[in-house]
Amino acid sequence: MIPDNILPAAIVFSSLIPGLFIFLLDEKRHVLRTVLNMAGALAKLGLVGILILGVYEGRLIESRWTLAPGLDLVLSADALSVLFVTLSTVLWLVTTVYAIGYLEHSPHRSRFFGFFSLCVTATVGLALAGNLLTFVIFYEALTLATYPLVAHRGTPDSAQGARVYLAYTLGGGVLLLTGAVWLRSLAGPVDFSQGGMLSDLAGVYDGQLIVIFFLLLGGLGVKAALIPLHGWLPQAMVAPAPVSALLHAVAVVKAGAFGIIRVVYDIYGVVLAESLGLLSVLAVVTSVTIIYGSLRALSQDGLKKRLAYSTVSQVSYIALGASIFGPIATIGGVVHLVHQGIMKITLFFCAGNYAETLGVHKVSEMNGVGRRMPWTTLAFTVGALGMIGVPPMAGFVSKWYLGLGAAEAGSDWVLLVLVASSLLNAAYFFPILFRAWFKDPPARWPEEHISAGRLETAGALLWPPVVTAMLALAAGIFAAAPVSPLEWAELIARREYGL
Amino acid sequence: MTLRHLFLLGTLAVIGAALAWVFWDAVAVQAPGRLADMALDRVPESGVSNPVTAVLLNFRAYDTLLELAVLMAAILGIWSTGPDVPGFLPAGEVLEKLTAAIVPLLILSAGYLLWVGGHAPGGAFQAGALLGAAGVILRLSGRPDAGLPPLTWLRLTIVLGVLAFVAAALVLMAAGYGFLTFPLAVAKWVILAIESAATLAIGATLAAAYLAGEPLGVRT
Amino acid sequence: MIDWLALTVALPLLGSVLAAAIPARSPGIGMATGLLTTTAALSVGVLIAHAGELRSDLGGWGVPLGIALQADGLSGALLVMANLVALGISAYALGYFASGLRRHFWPLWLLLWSALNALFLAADVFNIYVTLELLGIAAAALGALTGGQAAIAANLRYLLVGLLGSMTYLLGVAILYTGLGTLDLRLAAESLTPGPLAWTAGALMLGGLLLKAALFPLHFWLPPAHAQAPAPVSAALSALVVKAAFYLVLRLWIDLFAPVVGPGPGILLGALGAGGVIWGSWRAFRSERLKLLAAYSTVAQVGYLFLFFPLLAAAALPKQQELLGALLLLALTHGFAKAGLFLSAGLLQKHAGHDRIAELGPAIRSLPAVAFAMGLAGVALVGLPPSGAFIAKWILLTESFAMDRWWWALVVLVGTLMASAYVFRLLANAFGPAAHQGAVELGGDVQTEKIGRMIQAPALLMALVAAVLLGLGAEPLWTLLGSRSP
Amino acid sequence: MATQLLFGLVGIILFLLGVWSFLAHRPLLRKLIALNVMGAGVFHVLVAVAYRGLEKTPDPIPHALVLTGIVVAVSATALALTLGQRLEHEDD
Repeated sequence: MIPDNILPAAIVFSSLIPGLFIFLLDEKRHVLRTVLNMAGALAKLGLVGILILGVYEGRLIESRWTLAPGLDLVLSADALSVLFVTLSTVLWLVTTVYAIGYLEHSPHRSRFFGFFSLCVTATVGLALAGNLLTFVIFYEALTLATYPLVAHRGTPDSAQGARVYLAYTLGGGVLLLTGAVWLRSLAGPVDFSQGGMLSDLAGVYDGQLIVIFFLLLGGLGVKAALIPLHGWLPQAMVAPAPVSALLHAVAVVKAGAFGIIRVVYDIYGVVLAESLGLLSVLAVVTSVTIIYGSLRALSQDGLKKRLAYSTVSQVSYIALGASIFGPIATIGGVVHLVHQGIMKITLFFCAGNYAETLGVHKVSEMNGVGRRMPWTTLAFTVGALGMIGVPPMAGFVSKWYLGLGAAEAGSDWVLLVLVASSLLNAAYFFPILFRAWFKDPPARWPEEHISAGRLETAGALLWPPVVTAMLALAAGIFAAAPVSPLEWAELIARREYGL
Repeated sequence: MTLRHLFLLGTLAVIGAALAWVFWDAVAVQAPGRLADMALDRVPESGVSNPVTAVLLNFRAYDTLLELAVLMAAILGIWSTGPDVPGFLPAGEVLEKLTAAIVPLLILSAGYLLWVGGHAPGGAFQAGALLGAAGVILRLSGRPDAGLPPLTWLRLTIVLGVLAFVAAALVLMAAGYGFLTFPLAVAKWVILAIESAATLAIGATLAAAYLAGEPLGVRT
Repeated sequence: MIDWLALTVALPLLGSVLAAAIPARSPGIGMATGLLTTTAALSVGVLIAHAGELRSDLGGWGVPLGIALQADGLSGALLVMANLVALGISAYALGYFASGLRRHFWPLWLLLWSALNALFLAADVFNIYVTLELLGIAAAALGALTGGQAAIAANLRYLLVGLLGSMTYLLGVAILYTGLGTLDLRLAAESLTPGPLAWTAGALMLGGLLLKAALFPLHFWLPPAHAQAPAPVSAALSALVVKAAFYLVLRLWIDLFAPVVGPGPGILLGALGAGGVIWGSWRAFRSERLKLLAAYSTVAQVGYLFLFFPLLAAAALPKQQELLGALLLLALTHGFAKAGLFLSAGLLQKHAGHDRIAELGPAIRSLPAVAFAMGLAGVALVGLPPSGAFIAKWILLTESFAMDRWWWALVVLVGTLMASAYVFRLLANAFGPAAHQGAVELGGDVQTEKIGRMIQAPALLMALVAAVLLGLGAEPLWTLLGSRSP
Repeated sequence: MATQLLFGLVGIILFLLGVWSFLAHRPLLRKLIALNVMGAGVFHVLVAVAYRGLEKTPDPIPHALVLTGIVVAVSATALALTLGQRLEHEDD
């Protein structure tokens, strides 16, 4: 049994150490690299299991390391971090399998999988971050770890995409850093604590607190792709499919959304945030983002680009949940952190499969893919319906709670936003499903890499989306089950509101 | 005389005035005791009776050690830039005779200055300067090697000063004294040894520096 | 009794003598000396950590008559850093220089090393002058080692500017002795009172040193000299020589002048530092050549160090200690990072036959270890986590907000963005079409060299120390500073 | 006293003349000479400080400093001259 003051650190190291070894591996050491990847992923899964138990029992689980006088690196587990850690760990496992199937024949594999592991290390680190300093450290580390993945292909447009990505994220990083040090100069060490930790500054420094909030929001909004800071996301599409999957479902955008939740609930405290009038601003920004993203998605023919804009819109549900005062909406936002992750990663896996198997990159090329690749398309359908919010899919649960919360908080216009966005989701997903299932396939596909055998495509590519699709279904159908994401979300909401 | 020059002149004038005032204030008004009396009182403990030599080779021997290192750095740097430049034509008879007379004299007086440095003005640097001058004269009068030994030996000569200094310091440290601490019993002789080594090194270095390059002995 | 302080100076001197006398054996002698010297420096560090400040009266005369060496937490930490970096540079130099240059490199290099140690331990204002000259002459000679016209011109200018600096400094020393009657730093600090003497002596001594520390706008000599020198020398110049000059400024500032000249000069130094951050980063961003980029980034990094001065002057004691620790951490990080960057640059230059950033892609991609070293060094230069520079900047930013001097923070943030611009402009080259073996891609005409593993190790190690070790393990620095003389 | 001040002032003036000519002239050789003039100025000041009237022996410390300074200056000048000589002469 691992002592509680080691466990969080161990969870971080479980992907860091394999990553470092992978860097040293020769390109050809395929087996060893796979073993390292999987070992790391499974070890992390096991450790997270222990962590969940501990947190459920309400034990204090924390690793602390002093960087400088008064500056501590703190990794600690509360209900919220456990939710995010579990999500990233599970999805990392799946994505690793997928990536192995997807990339094993392209160059620079050691570099890719090395940074891949660093990327999840950073994500888990900021999920477990116990104070703002730690969060900032891992937030920047995430930028550094993902940049090589976006640039990986080395083509001119991937170089361009990576440059844009870096410009946005480093810029945001500076904003976040500014807000963080400013806040520290006012409040001392900023430890995340449920219900917030600034209550005693309220009334004294209100003005500064508001400015700081927007600095932090600016920094986090970049990764969360809030309007107008979303510009990098569609550009980053040039990355290989597993990377896009990870960026969109787990790592980058989620880091932003998760950070916003942290700031609202565990730094400012929802009450203070409300009284400073910050929540309403956030609500407006997120609503605009939701609508804008969906509208842009409508007009995209590139499948990954359409999914990218749908991410812009979907991730904002999370922040929207945080921006509405009241536990119900909180539940909706927090649970969407998980649901959007599972559904979106499914969609990207499928998009990758179409591209890898048939060379299909555009929506207009998708006629009849359902017949050629039924399983993949089935998974895609599940993800799409979930995004639209069709009952009993996971997405429906999130939107239901968001809507309920909005109604309870008396901000009815949010309901309109939800309805509108759902209609838009339907408008840009149904045509795809229709083409895929009901139109006739073309005589020959753009470029068919993998011919149909016993399976419609390589196994390593097929299983991950199927698995995540089933997870998405389960999350919706068994929402009421004891350890479902919804249950955790409710636990979190109870603790945040001290109910 | 551009505007820039005028501006420069003005600034320098102001600085000069300030400096002059501060100097006057420090010398005439403050007039602190400074180290003279303390130094003069303790000259007898230094092993030599010439105060300046006592300061150079004992009180502040560390400065002198590093100063010899500076000389060494300079000549090594000069050598690293390439081979020496070709010398001058052989001298005419008169100059030849003159050289033959002066160089021995210079060497002799160098030796004298070295010895006298212990109790009267003089010492390693003055002596070394004379040796260097002898080298320069030889070079001017057509000796391409300025009377210096072949490179292998020359290398040994130019490092001699630092070597003697450091060796003495380390040996005495090993013997239980502090670094650069010369026990009175042996101080006189240690200092004389160091000074002799330094004289040779300085002389050789100055002469070699005049060759403006490494004397590899390759002549066309 | 063993005088470790003196040994750190004497050993390299002795090694230099031997290397100069026996040129054929110079690499072996050099490496052995390097190891011994580093050991001595490390023991100095350990002794300070345990026994607090060290001081030794050379010749046993005691100040003011004699000369003393002293080491406290500040100088001790820098001494250890300098020796570790110098050791890495030596290991690199073993494989770098062709036999022709070796016999010239080692004795001068050891003299430079000795001068560095002597400066970090110096406690006597005139002795500092002598040591500075030793440093300057050895540095200029090493910088001109390649013998190219540009290199000689740049280093001749460097030598002359250095002399201007030390002459100015020396006049300051003369004035100080005239007024105070002592050359020992501590005694001078005790008897120095506010007034014209303090101002003039301070202006002359600090002014001279600032020229050597390349504080904007006195940096003009640095980029050509550092960019033209052979890679190991550039690394030493940028990482150590400039640092030594900066350390002297800091030492004289906190021990001697800050207490008696008021806040004005501190603010001036900070403002010039800000100028250096902006201008240096900008020029680095515009540089076509890798080594020039690295040299200009040194100008910027020196600027960062001076940003601390106004805050140091304004802060009360506990805060002051915290800031001083951050300043020290930044200096150490930059020492390792810049050395790593220049050594990597040297390898790329050897491999590609040039250092034009735009065309370095293939070379970088065929040397992944070097690419990594540059990446890590870059992270440390920008000040991204987990580098030591990040922690240092975090503290600097927090304090400047806490003291309502947010404009200094603004400079740091802008500088950070500019730094990431020039660093990632370089690193972007690491991604591109897969690298086949060097020469093939590089085209026939340029001469390329095979780069062994051993020579890549020092660059990578130093970059790692800067980007990770100093970030996560810096806390002991403050305990070390706790043993600083008041 | 007067002697001392006179020497000190001469030293300061020499130093400033050196600075002037270092900054005002481009040729490296002239800059080098300027530096040596500055050095001479500083040494003057030090010698002046050492003076304690004709009846008392002068302060040996500044004398020693001057000797050291001279040797250092000579070394630097020698290296600078050699480097200058290795340059093609278009720049001075």
